[in-house]
Amino acid sequence: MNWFLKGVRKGVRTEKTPSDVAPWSTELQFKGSKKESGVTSESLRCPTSAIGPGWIAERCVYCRRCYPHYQPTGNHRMGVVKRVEKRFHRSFYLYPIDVGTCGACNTELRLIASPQHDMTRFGIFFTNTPRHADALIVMGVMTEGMKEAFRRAYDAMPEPKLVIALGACAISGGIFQTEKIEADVVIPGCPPSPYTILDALIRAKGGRGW
Amino acid sequence: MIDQMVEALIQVLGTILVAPLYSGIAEKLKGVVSLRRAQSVLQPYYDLFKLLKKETVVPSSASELFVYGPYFTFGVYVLISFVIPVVYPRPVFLTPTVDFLGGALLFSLVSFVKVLSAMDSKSNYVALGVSRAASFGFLAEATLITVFFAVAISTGTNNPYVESAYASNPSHYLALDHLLATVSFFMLWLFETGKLPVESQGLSEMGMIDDSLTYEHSGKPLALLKWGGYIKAYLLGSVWLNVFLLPWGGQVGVLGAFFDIGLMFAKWMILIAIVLVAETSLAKLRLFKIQDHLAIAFVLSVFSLLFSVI
Amino acid sequence: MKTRLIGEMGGYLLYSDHLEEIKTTKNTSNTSQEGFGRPVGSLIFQYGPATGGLIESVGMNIETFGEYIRTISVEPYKMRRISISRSIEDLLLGVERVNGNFAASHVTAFLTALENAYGVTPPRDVILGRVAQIELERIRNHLLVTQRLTEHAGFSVPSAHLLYLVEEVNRVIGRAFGHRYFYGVNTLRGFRMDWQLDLPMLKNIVDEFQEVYRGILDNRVFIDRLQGNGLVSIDDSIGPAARAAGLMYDARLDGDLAEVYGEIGFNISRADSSDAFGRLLVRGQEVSESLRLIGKLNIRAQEYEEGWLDAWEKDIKGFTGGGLGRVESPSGDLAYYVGIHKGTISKVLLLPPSKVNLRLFCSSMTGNVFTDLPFNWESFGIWMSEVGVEFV
Amino acid sequence: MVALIVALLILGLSPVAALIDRRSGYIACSAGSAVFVYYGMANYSNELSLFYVAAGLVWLFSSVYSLYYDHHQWLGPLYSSSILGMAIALTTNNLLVFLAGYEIMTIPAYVAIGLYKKTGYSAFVFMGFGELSTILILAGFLYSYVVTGSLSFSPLTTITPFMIAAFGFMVKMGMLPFMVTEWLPIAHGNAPSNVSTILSASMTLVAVYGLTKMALLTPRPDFFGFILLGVGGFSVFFGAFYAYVSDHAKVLLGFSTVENNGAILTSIGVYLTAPTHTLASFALITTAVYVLAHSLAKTGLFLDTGMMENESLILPRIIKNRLSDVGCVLLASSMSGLLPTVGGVATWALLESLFMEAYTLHSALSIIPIVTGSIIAMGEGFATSTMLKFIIFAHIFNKRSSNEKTRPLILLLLGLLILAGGSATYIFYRPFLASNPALGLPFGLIASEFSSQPFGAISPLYVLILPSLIGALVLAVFGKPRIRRSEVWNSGAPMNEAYTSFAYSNNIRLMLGKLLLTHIGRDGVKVVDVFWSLTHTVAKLFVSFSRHFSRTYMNSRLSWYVIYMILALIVFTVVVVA
Repeated sequence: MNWFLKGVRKGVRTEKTPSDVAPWSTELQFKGSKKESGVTSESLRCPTSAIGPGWIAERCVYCRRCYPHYQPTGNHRMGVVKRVEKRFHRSFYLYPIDVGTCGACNTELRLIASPQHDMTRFGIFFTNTPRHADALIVMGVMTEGMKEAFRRAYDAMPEPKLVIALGACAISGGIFQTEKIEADVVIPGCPPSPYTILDALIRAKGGRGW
Repeated sequence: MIDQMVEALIQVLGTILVAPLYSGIAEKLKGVVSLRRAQSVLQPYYDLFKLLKKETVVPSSASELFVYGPYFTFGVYVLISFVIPVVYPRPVFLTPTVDFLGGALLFSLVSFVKVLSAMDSKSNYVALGVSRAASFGFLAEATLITVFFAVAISTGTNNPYVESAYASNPSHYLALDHLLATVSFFMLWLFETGKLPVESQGLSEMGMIDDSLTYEHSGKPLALLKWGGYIKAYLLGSVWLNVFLLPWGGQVGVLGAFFDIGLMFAKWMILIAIVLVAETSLAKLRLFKIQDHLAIAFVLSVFSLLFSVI
Repeated sequence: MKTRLIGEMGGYLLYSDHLEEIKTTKNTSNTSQEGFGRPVGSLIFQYGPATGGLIESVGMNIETFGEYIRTISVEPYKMRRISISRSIEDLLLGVERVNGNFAASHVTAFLTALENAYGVTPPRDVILGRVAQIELERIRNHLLVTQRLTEHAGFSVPSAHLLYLVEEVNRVIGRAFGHRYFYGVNTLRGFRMDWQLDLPMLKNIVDEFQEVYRGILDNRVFIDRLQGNGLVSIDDSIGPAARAAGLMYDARLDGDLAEVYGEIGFNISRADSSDAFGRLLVRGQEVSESLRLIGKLNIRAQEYEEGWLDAWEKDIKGFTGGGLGRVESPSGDLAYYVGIHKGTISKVLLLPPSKVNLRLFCSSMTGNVFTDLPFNWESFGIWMSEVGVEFV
Repeated sequence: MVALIVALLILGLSPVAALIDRRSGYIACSAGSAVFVYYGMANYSNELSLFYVAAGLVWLFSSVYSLYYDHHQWLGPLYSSSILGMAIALTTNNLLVFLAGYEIMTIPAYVAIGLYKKTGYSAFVFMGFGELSTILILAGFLYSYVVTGSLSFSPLTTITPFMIAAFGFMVKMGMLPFMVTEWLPIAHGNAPSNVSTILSASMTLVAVYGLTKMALLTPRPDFFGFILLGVGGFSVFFGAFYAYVSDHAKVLLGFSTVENNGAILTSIGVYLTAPTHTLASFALITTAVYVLAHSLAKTGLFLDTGMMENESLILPRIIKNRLSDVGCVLLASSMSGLLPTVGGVATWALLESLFMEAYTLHSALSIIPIVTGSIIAMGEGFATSTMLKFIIFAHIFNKRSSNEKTRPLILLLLGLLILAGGSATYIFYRPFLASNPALGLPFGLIASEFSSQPFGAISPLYVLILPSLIGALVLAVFGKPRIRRSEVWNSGAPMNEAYTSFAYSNNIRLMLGKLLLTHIGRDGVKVVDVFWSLTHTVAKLFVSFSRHFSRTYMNSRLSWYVIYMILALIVFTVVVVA
């Protein structure tokens, strides 16, 4: 009983709009002066050569070596949705699979369930079997040991299904420089903040984003 | 005859179509109490609707039992909704098909087929959950039977409708045997519908009991299993409300039948409130403590049987 | 302070005060008591690598004859390689990503090892900054562990509330250091801090946590799931597991930062039951202790002059040697050994706390039932990412 | 009457035929059984006729099955003479003839068991209890002779003969406290499958028949019935309970027989104690229906074990295919007392009658049927889990398909019979049929009554049709699923080892450790059956007692049995002539 009352007293802690996002998990932009505009990955010693012409979100691991030439803009909507699946608009079940993470992506992903973010209000849920899943969220660098499990998980899911690559490691191999994973939705960041994740997920199921 | 058919139609459709809503409301409220805006109350419908459109993945060595078992179990649930007073207070078309005990046997028929259908996948995770369900089955099935008989013996008939009417009399309602049976049935309901403190729909495979029965299913069969689950919760819950806790207020006649759907909604809000408190204040019992929970329920029901004759 | 064995790293055994080579190689497989042959009707139940119940990928081979766990062996499926042939800065990025949730601890241990090798000491502010990061990490980790425990118990309200607090801690960290996991915060030249640490906010978080924490300790059913679950043999344990058993094992007393901790007056938190419950008690106390320590540190955001690095930048080429660095991560002793040959890093040895905790977990599982497994697992705060990593 | 003579003649010839040629023996047996079934149906007078039908069907199916099963030269004659014995016992009205038949039925079983397993032990146990049963029955019969002065079954004025004989029959049925020696499981576990079938399905049936026949002759109501209630109830629980924790297919089924016989005994108890005649006759019909349900289902399941290369459920090697899968699922569902099968109707009726009795008594005495009913309810719970275990681990988990058709077909037939049989029970419940046209049931209701007023009602036929109908409707509405095959999801790893039947029931070993004295050691989980540990010593004494006999017996078993059989036959003929 007392927990029921406690819960009621605490009230709803879900936030109406995104707020308070950590700067170094958002989009970077060239802030230097004209004459510095020639900076390259080499000149800035970018470990993942994320500075090509402009800034390449998929590669960035936010080591800040390019600071102050490049600075965070605070825009967290960096996810790239290559395929929208409208059928999941109101019911979207995720099966996360960790193929070689440092653990940060895992916790950030779990945090979209936190009262502040509350994925469930958007009809997004986690599930513990690929059979019930609509999307496979793959995190980390593709390690030998997990290749098999990843293939099985994908095969176990019923159509229609999405593959979502979460974090620099999964997208571009990050600092480990390993193979990249083909995905329908790409969520950059190292790790991506819950806002970025939530925004991409919502857009993947045909929403306007977050 | 025609009237009964219409009333039956209202009762059955009122069961099939409305059942998911109550789960939706319960989940929503549970979410709100745990600091969240939480999903829409219509979420169960959204899920079912999506699953019905999805492909069905069948384990390589599974047979038709795996695919079509859920269709059959759904059919049995629908049949049960003809039989017991879950909306309309008077017998409707096909009600006499089985009596209260027959209903209990139909419930175990469902779980029998459900288990076989799930085990047909040959998944160890299903087996893990099934072995747990099986080991608690002896107490659960016994309680279901004895609880039904508790009312049967006090009324001298095994006809749930008569029992409902009987219990609506305050002197009978407040009798010790009735109260004991009421408590016992509620405890059983918590077990049968996988509510705390027995089970909780979490992500951990290690704690699965009921969830394991749907672990391997997908697409339409999964939708039917989930839907069946909502219906089961509704059937047992409504029996509890109409025969045990609140056996009052049912209106007769075709128009009355529509009113009854609204009445059931009101009654269910009370049940949901009770469950909400339980679900948000309790933690999950250790596995082997579950049998204590059931044993208490069983003993209560046996006592209520004894009190009803002595 | 008596010497204690911490664990094995590379070919060496690490003790609280020295490192010694292993003479006889004994197998340290993560298996609990070896079974006397397989009993009739038993099976190896494969749990993992891809589970919904655990945060990370991990495979468990559980020998059981139904519900009852006889032996259990854990295999890390994700084995990551971090190349040491790259520049120290790049290597530092790798070390950060050995375990995202303990990034500060890892980086600190690594840098300390490096600094010990070169015999340089960073400015006090830098050390204090690192301590602050580690303690923040500890708070977040202990909150997360508690949250996981309540989640497995289907304890919805506290679970949600704790998840809320974890997110809040992350935001506090993010605001102060610019990154929620201290990535890109620590460099060879100090650490970056964009903003003051929001201490009042942190205090509120910890107060709310204490409220929740007391609440769940009142719940008989929840406690029942932890008590007697996962009893460990105390002698060879570390971190919260050791302190739960009442031992004075803590790198904050005998590790590289012991001095600083001593000055700011660190009190060790202990309990008297070596089961999951004891471990929860220790974590509960440590959250408040960490907050107290952070309050005393009053670290400031500021620019650090690079002078203190000249020492090693002078003879960086041609330098040969090695150094050991050990700190108390949220889950126990964390140690790095860095070997340098002719100015380039030739060898990196890592002793992650999770490796030791994993062994403790396995040995404590025999006799448990399946449903208690997640509780025991979470109570150790094991992160597979740091177990399955090798420096090549 | 002609049919009966024909049947007995053919059955009488079959052993001889079997001696010459195995197959012809079984064919004769089948033919005889068929005629016997016909006889039972043709002159269906009262519930006892139902026993004929049930027994006949058991023999028919197992004999036909044996044509494709038995490979032991010596088995045929024993098997068929045992059946002959049963036929005699069932059809005679003379006490001595009954006994002679009873012996002729039992002795060959000793031989079969003795020969099948090289250990004399199970044969001894079986024989010991078999003879104990005979002696008690004999005593009961003698007393009845003293009372009535006639050697034929005739109405009694006192319960005593019934009481004595009842214990004799209960031994045969393996009831508590005799079930505790596990003779029935041991014996049945160690016989060839077709013999197990007639042992478990129809020999116990003969015992039940004798019990019922005696009950019909004794004045009722009588308090002795309450003892039967109690014994029956506990037998149901412990039978199901031990069945659930057994992993040997036949032992499991043996215990399940204990459970079913317990239920049957209970309903006889209800018949004896029922305060109203309506209830009594309801209970009597229930007894017969239960017998039918048990005999058919148990036959099928035991025949199923005949297709196992190894009788342990932990690693069953079963030759099976779709037909036997379907058949056995149906049989198992009946065994677990699920509607709309015969077993379902029987279970429903038994529980109804128990609680009706509690209601009608409406006194402190009601406690007995209530407690019994509750215990049986628990037993039914175990029974369901047990049957699931059998089906899952004999048919679903370990798939090894084969293209054998005949034997699976037999199982399928049995399965369908037991399914349709549920609706056929209307015939037996003739006095209790009801209808409710207004609510769409113009016919097909079985209403349980304790007096004029109905208590409850079911309609197996509707339960048979409606769910499938609605299911089909659901299929029509939602359509067939789009199916794609994929390997089972085992959290990303290949499945190397499948869950075992031992593990399936291990929770109970851990949960009810006090009842099972569960001990977990380095080499696995051990459980001690409490009753067994109590009476183990007794059994051992019995063995040592018959050891000296065993020496000679071991050397030349057959001769001894043959002599014994000839003696019994002489007695039989003498009686018939006299």
